[in-house]
Amino acid sequence: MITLKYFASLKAIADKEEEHLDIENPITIDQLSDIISETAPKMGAMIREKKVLISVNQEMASVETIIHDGDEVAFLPPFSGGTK
Amino acid sequence: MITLKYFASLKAIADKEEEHLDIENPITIDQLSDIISETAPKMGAMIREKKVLISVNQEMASVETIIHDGDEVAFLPPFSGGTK
Amino acid sequence: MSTTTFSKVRIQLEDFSVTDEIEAMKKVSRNIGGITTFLGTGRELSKGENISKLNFEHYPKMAEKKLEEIREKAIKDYGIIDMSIIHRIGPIDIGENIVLIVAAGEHRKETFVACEWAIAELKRTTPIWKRETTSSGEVWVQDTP
Amino acid sequence: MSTTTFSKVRIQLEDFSVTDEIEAMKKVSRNIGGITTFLGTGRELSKGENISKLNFEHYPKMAEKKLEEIREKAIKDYGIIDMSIIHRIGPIDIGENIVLIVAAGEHRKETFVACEWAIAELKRTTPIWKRETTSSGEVWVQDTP
Repeated sequence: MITLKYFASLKAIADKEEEHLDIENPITIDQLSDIISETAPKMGAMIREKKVLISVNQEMASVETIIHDGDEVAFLPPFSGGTK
Repeated sequence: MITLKYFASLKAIADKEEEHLDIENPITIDQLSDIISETAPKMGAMIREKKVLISVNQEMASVETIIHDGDEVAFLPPFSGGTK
Repeated sequence: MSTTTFSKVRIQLEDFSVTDEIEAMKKVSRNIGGITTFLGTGRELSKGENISKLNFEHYPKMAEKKLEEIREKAIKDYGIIDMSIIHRIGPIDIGENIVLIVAAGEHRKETFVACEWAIAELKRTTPIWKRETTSSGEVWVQDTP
Repeated sequence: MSTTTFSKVRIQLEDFSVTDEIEAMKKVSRNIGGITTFLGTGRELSKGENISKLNFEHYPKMAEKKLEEIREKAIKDYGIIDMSIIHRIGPIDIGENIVLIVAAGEHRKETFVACEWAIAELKRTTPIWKRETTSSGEVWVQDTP
């Protein structure tokens, strides 16, 4: 099982804050975006179009990152902490 | 009458904090250093050798500055306020 | 002052005291000669719109980890003695404190560089998001750093 | 808080509170988004010698005038909203506050630049002198800025 987390503006787009998925084998982020598209097509498209940052187990991920069972994957809009 | 002020390390060299002098006509800083040398020769030498900063009426002075009756002349060692 | 309250890196709902954070920092070393702090506060105007309220959200654990990485890199790369970083989350009014960076060093130069780097790096790498409430409604701010 | 206590430029015997100075600054404008402060503190070591005590002397009126000039030039040249400058005189222990610069602006960049410029300019132009007490005795510090 993997955990998916959506933050800030992405919560409305995914229509959820968190979800859990069972995966049988390690998957790529591209494959994950296909699964997400089934319930949240706009969110899936944003991932494929690289419009969100992705972290895996709290470290920034790249397109090559492979997701394994037990991982926590988070979708992060551009940060705006601190101040200008 | 003019007022002379000595600050920080210069108080020990001039052996005073403040003194008053009567001057008949405007004088140059060079002429003033001669008068000071009469009672505090080391102080007079430091002024001539430009080892101290001088202010006249709380503004930094140059060698050309002429001192007039009523002026406040201060002798200032290098500043060390603030922190490194 | 418990050590929990004054951990050097914190994300918290409550306000903080700049004086208390500086005094905690001074206890680290008797050789501190300069402390540069940056305090971010809620301002009323953003892109010409009047803001009535701010709200910050973070990714728990990851945000704290990023702040700790910034702190450690600042100490190592800029030769400062220590740094603390505190960011508030939740609702914040105009004029209230949002974020504080405290950089302490022997001399002033390195504390300015480290402090300015840290706030820029926080904005770039730390998963914290801001929602602004204006007369047009609530919006998540997504300005690039 | 009387206006006397919170005049923007002060030379005083008493300690000051960084939090109070920042809060006084925030009252100037609801558009302050960043406040950079520099705090100089008494450090124990100087050129390898242990310092037990510091003592600051100033040229009254001229020192205040120079600080006000620095404040006005910082506001004008760097586009910050306001600045306050406080320097203590008299005896100061290790770890105690010596000098505080508070630079408030809409955004952070200009506040860092103005704050760093102001403390360097203070050291260069303001008639304030430091006496250090070490095991070798008391000496006036005459390091060039």
